[in-house]
Formats: sequence, C-alpha cells, structure tokens
Amino acid sequence: MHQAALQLVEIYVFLLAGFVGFLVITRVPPLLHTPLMSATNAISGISLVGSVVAAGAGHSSVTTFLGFLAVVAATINVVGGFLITDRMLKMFRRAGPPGARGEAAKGEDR
Amino acid sequence: MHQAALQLVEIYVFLLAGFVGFLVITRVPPLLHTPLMSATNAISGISLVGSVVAAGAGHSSVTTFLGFLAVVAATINVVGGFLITDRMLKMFRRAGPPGARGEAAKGEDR
Amino acid sequence: MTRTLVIEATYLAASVFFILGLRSLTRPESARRGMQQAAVGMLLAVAGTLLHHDIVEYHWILAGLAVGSAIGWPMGMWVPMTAMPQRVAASHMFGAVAATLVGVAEYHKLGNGAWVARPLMGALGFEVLFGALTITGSFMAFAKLQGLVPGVPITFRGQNAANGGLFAVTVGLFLLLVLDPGAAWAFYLMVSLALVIGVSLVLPIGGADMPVVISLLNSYAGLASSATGFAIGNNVLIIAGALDGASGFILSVVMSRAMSRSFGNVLFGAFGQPQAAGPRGAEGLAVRSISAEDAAVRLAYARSVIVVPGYGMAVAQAQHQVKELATLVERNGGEVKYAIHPVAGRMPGHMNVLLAEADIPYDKLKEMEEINPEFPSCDVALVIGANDVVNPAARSDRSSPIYAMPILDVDRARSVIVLKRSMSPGFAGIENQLFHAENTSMLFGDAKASLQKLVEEVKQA
Amino acid sequence: MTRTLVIEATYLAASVFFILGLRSLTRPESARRGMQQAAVGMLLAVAGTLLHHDIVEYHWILAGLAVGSAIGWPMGMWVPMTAMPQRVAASHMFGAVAATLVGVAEYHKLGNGAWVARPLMGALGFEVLFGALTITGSFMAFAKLQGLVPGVPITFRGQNAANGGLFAVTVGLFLLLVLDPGAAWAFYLMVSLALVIGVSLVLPIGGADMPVVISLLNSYAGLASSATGFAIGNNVLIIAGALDGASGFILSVVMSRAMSRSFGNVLFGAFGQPQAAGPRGAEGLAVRSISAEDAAVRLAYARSVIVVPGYGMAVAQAQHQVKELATLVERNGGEVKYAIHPVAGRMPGHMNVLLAEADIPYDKLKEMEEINPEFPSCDVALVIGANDVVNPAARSDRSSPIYAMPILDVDRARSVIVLKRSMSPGFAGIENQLFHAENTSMLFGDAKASLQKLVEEVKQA
Ligand SMILES: NC(=O)c1ccc[n+]([C@@H]2O[C@H](COP(=O)([O-])OP(=O)(O)OC[C@H]3O[C@@H](n4cnc5c(N)ncnc54)[C@H](OP(=O)(O)O)[C@@H]3O)[C@@H](O)[C@H]2O)c1
Ligand SMILES: NC(=O)c1ccc[n+]([C@@H]2O[C@H](COP(=O)([O-])OP(=O)(O)OC[C@H]3O[C@@H](n4cnc5c(N)ncnc54)[C@H](OP(=O)(O)O)[C@@H]3O)[C@@H](O)[C@H]2O)c1
Repeated sequence: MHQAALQLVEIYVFLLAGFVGFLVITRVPPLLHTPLMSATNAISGISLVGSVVAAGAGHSSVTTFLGFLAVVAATINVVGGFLITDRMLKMFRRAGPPGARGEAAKGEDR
Repeated sequence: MHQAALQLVEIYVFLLAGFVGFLVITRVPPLLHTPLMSATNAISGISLVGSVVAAGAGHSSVTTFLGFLAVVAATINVVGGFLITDRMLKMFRRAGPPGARGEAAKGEDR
Repeated sequence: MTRTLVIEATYLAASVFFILGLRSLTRPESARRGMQQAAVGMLLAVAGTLLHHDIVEYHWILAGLAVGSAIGWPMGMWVPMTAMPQRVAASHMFGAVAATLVGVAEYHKLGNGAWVARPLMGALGFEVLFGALTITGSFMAFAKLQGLVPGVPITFRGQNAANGGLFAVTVGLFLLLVLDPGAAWAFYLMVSLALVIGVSLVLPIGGADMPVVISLLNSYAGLASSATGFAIGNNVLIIAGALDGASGFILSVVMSRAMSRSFGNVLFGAFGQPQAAGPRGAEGLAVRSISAEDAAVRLAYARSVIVVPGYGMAVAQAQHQVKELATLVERNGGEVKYAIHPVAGRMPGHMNVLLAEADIPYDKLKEMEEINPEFPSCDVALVIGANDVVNPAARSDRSSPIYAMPILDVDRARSVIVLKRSMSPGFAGIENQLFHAENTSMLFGDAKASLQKLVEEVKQA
Repeated sequence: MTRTLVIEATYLAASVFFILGLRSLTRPESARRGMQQAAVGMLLAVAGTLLHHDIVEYHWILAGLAVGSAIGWPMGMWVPMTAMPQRVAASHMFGAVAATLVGVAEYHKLGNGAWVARPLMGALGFEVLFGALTITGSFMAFAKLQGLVPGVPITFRGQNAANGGLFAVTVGLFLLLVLDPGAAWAFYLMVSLALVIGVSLVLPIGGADMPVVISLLNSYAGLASSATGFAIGNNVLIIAGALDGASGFILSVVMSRAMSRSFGNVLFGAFGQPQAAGPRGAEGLAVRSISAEDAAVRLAYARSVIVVPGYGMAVAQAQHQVKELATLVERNGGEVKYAIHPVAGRMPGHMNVLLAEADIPYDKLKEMEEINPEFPSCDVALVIGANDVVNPAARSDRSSPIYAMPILDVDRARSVIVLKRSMSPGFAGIENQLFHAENTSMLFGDAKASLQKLVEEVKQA
C-alpha cells in the first residue's frame, strides 16, 4: 500500500511538473532556444542522484560497476551542460537602451 | 514513516500546483478577472470531498453534524460558483472578425 | 484497493480539469467550455468520493447536497452582476466554513487530538487558523459591501496593540498544540481567537478597499483548503487550494498596483478615511453643467466617442442604456470605444462584465495602455460614473493620496461629458479637477436616467 | 529520519531551482543568473544524496565523479558553438545511459527481478525501454551530424515491416515482464531490442532532419529519467524528467511547424531524399555573379542592410567576419539588422548563438514576423549561406516540398547579395529561384573568405 500510495502521489508530481514545463518553455523566446536545449541537458544530469546510490550501495560488483558508469555519464552532462549553457548565455548582450540601434552598438564596439 | 513520506511528496504537489497557478493566472487578461474570481470560488468547493467523508463516516453525532454543515457550505460554492461563472462567460462575445468595429456590432444587434 | 484507485483516478481527472479550466480563462473564446469541463471534473471527484469506504451512511450527505444546491442555485442564477463583490466575499466565507469544520471534525474524531500525530496537527492547525480567520473576515467584508455594516473604517485607540496581542496568543496556542496535540482546550480556544482576528482585521478597512481584502482572503481560503488536503492526504484539495491561493494573491497585487498602493497601506488603511469627509478646495472653481439636449447634439455629430465607465455605472446599473446610446452613435457613423481602467468599479474586471452583460463585444473594451494615446484625437469622452480613475491629480499633484496611480487621460480629449449625480467625490474622497476643466461639461443626475434622456434626444437629433 | 529530511530538503530546493532556472530563460537579462542558481540546486541535490544511508562505499562514486568531470569539462569549455547539434545529441545519449544503467542495476539488485513488485516493474520497464532506445538513437544522430555515418537516409526494402515487428516483440516482452517481473531473460532481451530499435529509427532519417529527431529523443530521455524517479521514488528526478520531456517535445513541434511538416513526415523521411541529388530545372536560367569590389561598393553606400544568416554561415564559421562587416557599414552611417528564421541553421536558435558569440547585441536580431515587412524598404539583403529559408518557392510553388513553409521575404528587397560556394541546393535539396531573380547577385565562395574580401574592399571604399 505504501509503495502504491506513494506512486499515486508521484503521478501528480509528474503531471504538475509537465504542466509547469509546458507553461514555462512555451514562453522561452527563439533567441534562447539553443541555450534552452543545453540547459535541459544539464538538468537531466540530475539522474546523478540515482546513479550515486547505485554506485555506492555495494550490493554486488555488477551493480557497483553499472552505477559507476552511470555516475560518469550523468556527471558529464552536469558539468558539461552547465558550463556550456553559461558560456552561451554570457555571450548574449543587448545594445544599450532598447530602440537605440547602430549608435549604441558602435559605442560599445571594442 | 508512511505518513511522513506522503506528506513530503505532498509538499511537492503543493509547490508545483502553486507554480502552475502563478504561471496560468498571470496570463488571464483583466477582461476576465471577475469570471476568474468566481471560477476559483467554484473550484474551492472541492473541499466537498473532505466534507462528504466527514458527514458520512458516522463517527459521532458531532462530527456528522459538522460534516453536514461543511457539505452544505461547499455545495453552495460548487453550484453557485459554476453557475455564475458560466452566466458571465456566456455574455462575453467579440464583434465578428477582430478589427471589424461598429459595423459588425450593428450587424449583430438584436 | 481497486476502489481507492477509482477514487484517486477521479481526483486526478478533477485536478487536470481544474488547471485546464483556469488556463482556458486566458482566452475569452475558450473560457466557457474550459470552465464547463472543470465543472465536470468537480462532478467526477464528488461521485468518486461517494465510493469512499469510510462512508457508512448517506442521508446526511444527501441532505447537505440538497440544502447546499437549494441555496447555491439561486445565488448562481439570480445574483445581479452588480452584486458580484458581495457574492465573492460570501463564497470565500462558505469555502472557509467547509475547510474549518472539516478540520474541527477531524480533530474531534481523533479523540479530541489524543490520537493526532504532530505533522498532522500542524496541517490541522493551519487549516482551522486560516479557515476561521477567513470566515469572519469574509463575513465582515460582505457586510460592509452589502451595507449591513457602515463602510467607513471602524477604529479605536490601541487597536494595533490589541490585534498584535491577539495574534501573538493565537500563534502561541498553535505552537503549544504542535507540541501537545492533545490539548483540546487550546485547539478550540485557538479557533475562537482566529474568528475574532478575522473581524478585527477587516473592521478598520474602508468599504472601497474591500476588493483587495477579499482577494487576500481568497488566498487564505486557498491555503486553508490546501492544509485540509495535507491533513486528510488528498491531492486534489492541495492543488485546488494552491490554485486559489495563487489567484487571490495575484489579483490583490494587481489591484494594489493599479491603485499604486502597498498592501500595508491597504490593510492599515492610510486612506478612505478623514479625507473621505468630502470635496475640498473646490469652492472657487467654476463648473459648467450641460443639458441633455446639448450633450445629445454633441454626441450625435461626434466622429469618435470614448466611453469611460466607472463605479457609478455599476451603482446605477446603466450598462444597457450605455449600449443603447452607443448603438445610436454608431448608426450616425460615429465610432465608439470603451476605456476600461484596471480598477474602475469595485473589483477587477467589474466594468468588463457589466458591459459584456449589455452585449457589448469585448474587442471594443480597451485597456488603459491601449486607449490612452487615443484621447487627444477623440471628439467626446463620455465619463459615466467614473471619478478617481480619471482624476488628473494622479499625474500632477504630488500631495494627492492617489498621486502616481495610473489613470485614463480623459482630460486630454477634445471635449468631456461627465455623468454623475453631484460634485461629491469618489471612493478616494478627493476633489477632481477634471470636473472644473473648461473642456468638461457636467450632466448631473443618476447615470441611468441621464442616459435615457440622451438616448431620446439623440433619436430626435 | 532527520537525515532523510535533509536529503529531501535538498531535492526540494533543487526542483525549485530547476524550474526557476528554466523560467529565467524567458528573458535574456535574467537567463544567466537563473541557470547558475539551477547549477547550485544541482550541487545541493548531489551533496544531499551523498548522505544517503544506503551508501556504504564512496570510492567508486568519487572515481565516477572525477572521470565524468574530466570528460565533461572540456566538452563544456571548448566545444565550438558550431558543433552544438552534435553536442546536444551526445549529451542525450549520456543522460539515457545513466537512466538505463540505474534501471538495470536496480533490477539486477532485486534478485534479477525476483523481488520486484509489478508497479515497480512497470516503472523500470519504461525506464530501460526509453533509455536504451534513446542511447542508440542519440548516438546515431550524433554520428550522422558528426559525419561518422553518411548523413543521407539509409533505407532497405521492408524496413517498416521489420521495425514494426521489432517494436511489437519488445512491447510483448514488456507486458510479459509486468505480469512476471522475475523473467530476467525477457528483461535483458527487451533492453537489447530497444537498443536495436533506437538505431533503426534514426537510420532512415536524413542528416538535416536530425535536430527534430534530437529534440524528440530529448523528450524520451526526459521520460526515462521520470520513470527512474518513479522506480526509486525520487521526486526531483520525476520533475527534472518532466521538464526535459516538455522542452524536447515543444522544440520539436516548433521546428516541424517552422518547416511546415508533420512529425510523421520527418520521422519517415518524405524528403531529404532523392531530390537531395542536386539542383534541377535551373539550366535555362541566368545567374548574375558579382565581384567582391562591386558588392562592397553597394554595401558601403547602403542606408539599410538586412543580413540573412543560414546554415552556411555556421559551416564557414563566419560570424565574426559578419560582425566586422556590419560594424564598417554602421560606421558609414548605414543601419544593419539581422533576419533570423526560426529554422535557419541546424537547430533552433542556432543563428542567435553564433551571432551572439560574435558579440552582436541580441536586440538587432529580428524574428521573421518582425523583419519581413522591412525587406521592401531595405537597400541590400545580404544572404550568408542561407538557402531554403529564403526560397520563394515556399510561397508560390505548390509542387515544392517546402511549399507553405514560412520564409524570409528576401526577394522583396531592393537588391540581394547571396554568399554561397556554388549553385548547389540547401538541405531541402531543391532549386532556389531567388538566385536567378534579376535583383539578386551571387558572390560565390566560402562565406568566411568572401566576407573577409568584402571587409577589405569596404575599408577602401
Ligand atoms: N476595481 C477594483 O478592483 C477596486 C478595488 C478597490 C478599490 N477601488 C477603487 O475604486 C475606485 C474606482 O474608481 P471609479 O472612478 O470607478 O469610481 P469612484 O472613483 O468610486 O467614483 C464613482 C463615482 O460615481 C458617481 N456615482 C455613484 N452613483 C452614481 C449613479 N447612480 N449615477 C451616476 N453617478 C454615480 C459618484 O459621484 P456622485 O456621488 O456625485 O454620483 C462617484 O464620484 C478607485 O479609486 C479604485 O482605486 C477599485
Ligand atoms: N534550424 C533547425 O532547427 C532545423 C532543423 C531541421 C532542419 N532544418 C532545415 O535546415 C535548413 C536551414 O536552412 P538554411 O537556409 O539555414 O540552410 P540550407 O537551406 O541548408 O542552405 C545552406 C546553404 O549554405 C551554403 N553553404 C554551405 N557551406 C557554406 C560555406 N562554407 N560558405 C558559404 N555557403 C555555404 C550551401 O550552399 P553551397 O553548398 O553552394 O555553399 C547551402 O545552400 C532548412 O531547410 C530547415 O528546414 C533546420
């Protein structure tokens, strides 16, 4: 029953999170669609929390090894994902006050 | 533990629902703010599901009576809320194709 | 087990329908169907609950449903749109009643707290606290709006101190209960005190500020039912409560902002008070009043008219006459638009509902940002029972209590006709220079009566 | 117990940070800080997990973290922006690998399914199914984009039949497992078949359609980690997975729409095929090619220039030269804007990132709807390695495979200069009349080289 009750609640969590995702992401402008992709990659690295337990629980050499590989894979996404997302977002800048076009840009050229 | 575990999950449900509410309702145009108020009234009537159990569980005359009152109160909101919301929304209509102003309106006058 | 699954399924469906229902309110076209689906969701959830295995007898349930419907139906079908604010207040009260009673029943059932675990006690505590506070608070709001209680702020010396103490004690009781859920006396005392707090919170607030208060109470009611959800482990309750809470909170923010006031300012009523006494410093100034005939002529030949409805239109229930007049103007080839201020009237969207009721298409209802640039080029701005929302002092007069409140730039129109009964001020209780501007003419009288005259005259013209 | 609470708290915090992080991506100003907070959330969650009482030994964990970071760091720091599509594909693969392995480990741990309850088996099943399928699918996508595998669709007779059969068997095994979780052979067979399916799904799809596929795989990866969350009862996993899934799905819809194609059409590759052979029916038509000098003169004296970047700019990595040229034009008093087609390049937002990398302010990057009306009034439209997204056939030629795809109205500009290497077609593999219009001049050569010439010449001019 416990397991079942929990899984029932978790269906709510899944659906609600889906709603949130839909509502938020439909509002991300095309300008940032590529960072969005790498951002979700980074976030998907959260499976690390599962992998870590598998790798550390020491049930059997098999599960430990699988866990180890999982940790590696997930870590790649976390580290790589957040780094590249930040790299990208760092590049986006606006030219002074909105509306100010060429002028502002010229001003800022290095 | 069971109770605790469940309540932990329910915090997620609460937070996520809050997010959804925030994201959705900030997008409701002022035009429909009054219907929105009555709509949430109607939805709040969902406490009926709690009241019904209290009224029907027959633990003691006290709980039953309290439950009965609760059912009455909640039902008022459900019935009244959905009815008036529908009444309001029924009234909102647009004048033909957007942009078509006075003309369209005249056409539709009864 | 399977039964539990069925019930849970209906709850899940209800939750989804509720969310989709609110989402549908983002577009007028989809709104109605969306809310009807939400109603279906509600039906499902209730039907599902009737299967609950704790339920041993049904007659009280059915009785409750019957009585509730008997009261709810007329409230839904016949309450006039102009009475919406009261209605909303009342229904927050009912919602809170339900939540609170369920909480009390639960507590009583569990051996008056004897068998209540601490986390559960926390949930129950929140439930009855917010619930009880909302019951009396909403009732006071209702009474003030309905005129059962004088709308003016009721204050007495040491009020804040008293409230503070009351509040402290209540919180203390709550903590004590979480430590010792069995302390029944504390539980019931806490509930009673919460009821008192509800009253004393709303008493000092002016009638016209009620809408903000109501929305805040809406979010409290929401929190109460979420707490119920936690207490009885029911997700659809948690979700519905959270949605309610969000909605109430957001709306009250919208209102305060449109009035350029802070919550604190609203709750501890900086205004709606002494100034409310009446107009001041207007003695010296001239007022041009105009006859229905002359006003009608101007309207008859106007190319572009902007109607600015306000609370007065609601009071006079003049929306249908507005529509009638507009139709005539349009027949004469004039264009009519409607300028809707976010806080015109007494609740958000008040004017929109009334005009929609008069069958005016909503794409003619313009929001403030959209319409303001059009005033300079409009021949006649027809102000119907609006006052504060068209008060230029908000732009110019730093000393004015409504300074910085965004307003409709009616004073920039070529000519302005104002329909109101007297020179008495609006809700903010302050003088309005617009009524003394020389492009403004006042057509005194009840809005409905005046509009009927105008309609007649325009027909002649 | 308290330990569990701490862990749960970190998970809760992480979930909130993730949502806020994605939300921050709705505004470029807030985006960076938001994602940094999300990273903090991730750190919290991982730190919390290390406290988990099931963990008995840490060296494998640390080893994994070390190796992973050693690989992830360079991938994050040095992968060129032009290689983003491959990179994204690769990281879907890693995500899926993690999810799948966790699933398999879980299954193996529980006595090879002997002690697996049915609901759990359901979750595990989904997890490894979606996971495995995504592993190989993403790998194939990666290989095609990286050129390790020929980008052209690989098809063979009876392919669909084969896939159908494969799919049916796999589903059958899944059902069997839910009935009898102990059937280890079925579990491992199912995983292997899922791996095969991943390959055979992506093989027949043309390289240029990969982005759509990648986004779909993104949502599968998301579902896989959500399933993991269900399996090990971890909410942050469920939430992150759901967010991923939503994002991937929405992006793939955006792309298909911007290409005015259906999923089905993309997945069962109606095009990117034979036509891809090369240009057709263009023999008769004239082509005006122009010298760098002449082009430079036109640009030097243009009042308004609209740059239209496309996949070619990415291939040539010419974004910095674009910026250089634009700066010169602006020095001469001309105005430069950038017209960004939603599917220009090979992934959503591809052009925006490249131009941002070249330090071009994003408020000069205009979306299609916004810029299209401006073409008629612009002196020079400078098309840099764009082809399909400026192909007028999409408006006019019903027979064209890209008919009804919304395009940039470059052909309406006063004059057009196109930078590309040859007359060979773009990804859709179709002829482009624009290159034969008489207000169009072709400047042949690698975009980077051509732009460098232009910069030199404009400096002289
Ligand atoms: N909408 C909201 O959500 C909300 C919430 C809270 C507070 N408020 C406040 O409410 C006010 C709304 O502004 P408002 O301009 O709409 O209304 P108002 O400023 O309250 O003015 C209403 C005017 O209508 C006139 N009036 C009353 N009954 C009338 C009748 N039967 N016929 C003709 N005229 C009549 C009154 O003048 P006479 O007595 O001379 O006729 C009064 O000056 C704002 O100050 C706003 O901040 C609004
Ligand atoms: N963005 C997305 O999310 C996405 C996703 C899936 C599919 N697609 C598809 O990809 C296409 C994108 O259109 P597009 O116009 O951006 O690109 P395109 O239609 O693929 O055309 C790119 C052009 O760039 C030229 N080119 C290649 N390398 C070059 C170089 N080094 N220097 C100069 N020119 C070079 C090529 O001509 P030469 O060989 O003659 O130089 C080619 O005609 C659309 O059909 C879209 O549907 C996009």
